[in-house]
Amino acid sequence: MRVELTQAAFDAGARLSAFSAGRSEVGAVVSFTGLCRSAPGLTALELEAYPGFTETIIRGVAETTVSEHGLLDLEIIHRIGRIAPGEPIVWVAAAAAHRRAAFEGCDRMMDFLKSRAPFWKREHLTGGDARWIEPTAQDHADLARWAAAPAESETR
Amino acid sequence: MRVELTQAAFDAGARLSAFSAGRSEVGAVVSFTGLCRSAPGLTALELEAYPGFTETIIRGVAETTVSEHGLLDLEIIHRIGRIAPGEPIVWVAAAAAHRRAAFEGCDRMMDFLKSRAPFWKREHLTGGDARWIEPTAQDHADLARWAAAPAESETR
Amino acid sequence: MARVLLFGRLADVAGWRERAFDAATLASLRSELLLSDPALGEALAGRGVQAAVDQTLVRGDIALTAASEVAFLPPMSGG
Amino acid sequence: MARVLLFGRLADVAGWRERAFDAATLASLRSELLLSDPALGEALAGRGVQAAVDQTLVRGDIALTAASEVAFLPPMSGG
Repeated sequence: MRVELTQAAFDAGARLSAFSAGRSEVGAVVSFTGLCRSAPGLTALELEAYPGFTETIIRGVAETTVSEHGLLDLEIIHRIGRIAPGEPIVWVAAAAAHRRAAFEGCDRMMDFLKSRAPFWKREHLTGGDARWIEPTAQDHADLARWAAAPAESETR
Repeated sequence: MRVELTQAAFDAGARLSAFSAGRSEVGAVVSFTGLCRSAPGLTALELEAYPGFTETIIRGVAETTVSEHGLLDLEIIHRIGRIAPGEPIVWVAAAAAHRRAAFEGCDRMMDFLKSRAPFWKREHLTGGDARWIEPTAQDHADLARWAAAPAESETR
Repeated sequence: MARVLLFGRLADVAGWRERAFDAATLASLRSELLLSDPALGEALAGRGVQAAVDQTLVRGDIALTAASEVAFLPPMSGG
Repeated sequence: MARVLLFGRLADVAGWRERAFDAATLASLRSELLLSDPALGEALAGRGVQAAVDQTLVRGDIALTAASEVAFLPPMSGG
């Protein structure tokens, strides 16, 4: 299991190649790549983390996800700092013997990362304006699907 | 949308890099990589397709999946011929504006590919024995989750 | 002379994958296959085996022409 | 002298991200921040704002030492 925050742009495909290589025990790898979408007036996203704290919280949820979904491995790469439209923001890969566990583990990890992970997100707009973004109602509804999950209480 | 059957081994990561590149309209890319699992006595899997027919059936289900889940793109690469343990058998990537559609589209496509796609699968065992494999009850249960899907009738 | 294709275990049962047969309908083709190779005829009538004519799945009978491609497909295993 | 860290919009409100304060408890630190900067004090009491002491989320009051790291966290937006 691996949790990495990075200031630098990364190539999701290169991560997938490395993650999948030499896994003859694994039947299924599901990866999620979250890209910065372009929007009118958006010049960049900026993500702030609380160094140490952010990784610890993510690692705790990742450990729960690995054990509850029976994953063989789980990897999370998350950008921080300024991110241009079209660049990957987050990449999660889940490996399991069978595909259902890999899909569910990756999906659940993303629901957490998108809605409750300790990041603060700001949109930079043309003209120099910037505004902070808070999680959407959809993000909370997605997360509620894993109702019994310790993920909820850990970040409350 | 792209459906490809290939005799040659492929690198799932390289496909993901190509699929994700330059997509500033897309927020979410979910990819599934199905690897050949090693098992005691297994030397290789062999997949047979009906050239033309197999691609047409897969393309039909892919088109339904794109339109019903509102995907921005969908790509399917499937090995045929002999596949060694640890090698990718199938790779599916779904791109969408938001992650729920990307997860569901990829998941549904895989349920179809694993249970009802027109392939015939054989395990080659040490000593030269070989045996044909039929879909599992779990595969059928997974597919039944998308009950209203034309995918079912198309392959009946 | 319809072209007949066998897939998966059906080709193992028959010992061939592709062969030409003279048959005016799918039903008469099935009869001919059963007569010439009872084991194959029985396998073709087995649970889940489907027939495709010119790459379209067919239930029941259908006329064949000299250019027809007839495929017998065991239950599809998925990938 | 606890080290105080502000994240997200809280740092914008305050105009700083990290500063040392002299406070024996989290509650007294909050009072001091409210007195010195009412807009920040109000933001810290806002909905969903959490406090962490030495990287552990804290509800209610807690004693601080000179080595304490106190972070104020607006609602986490996710990535």
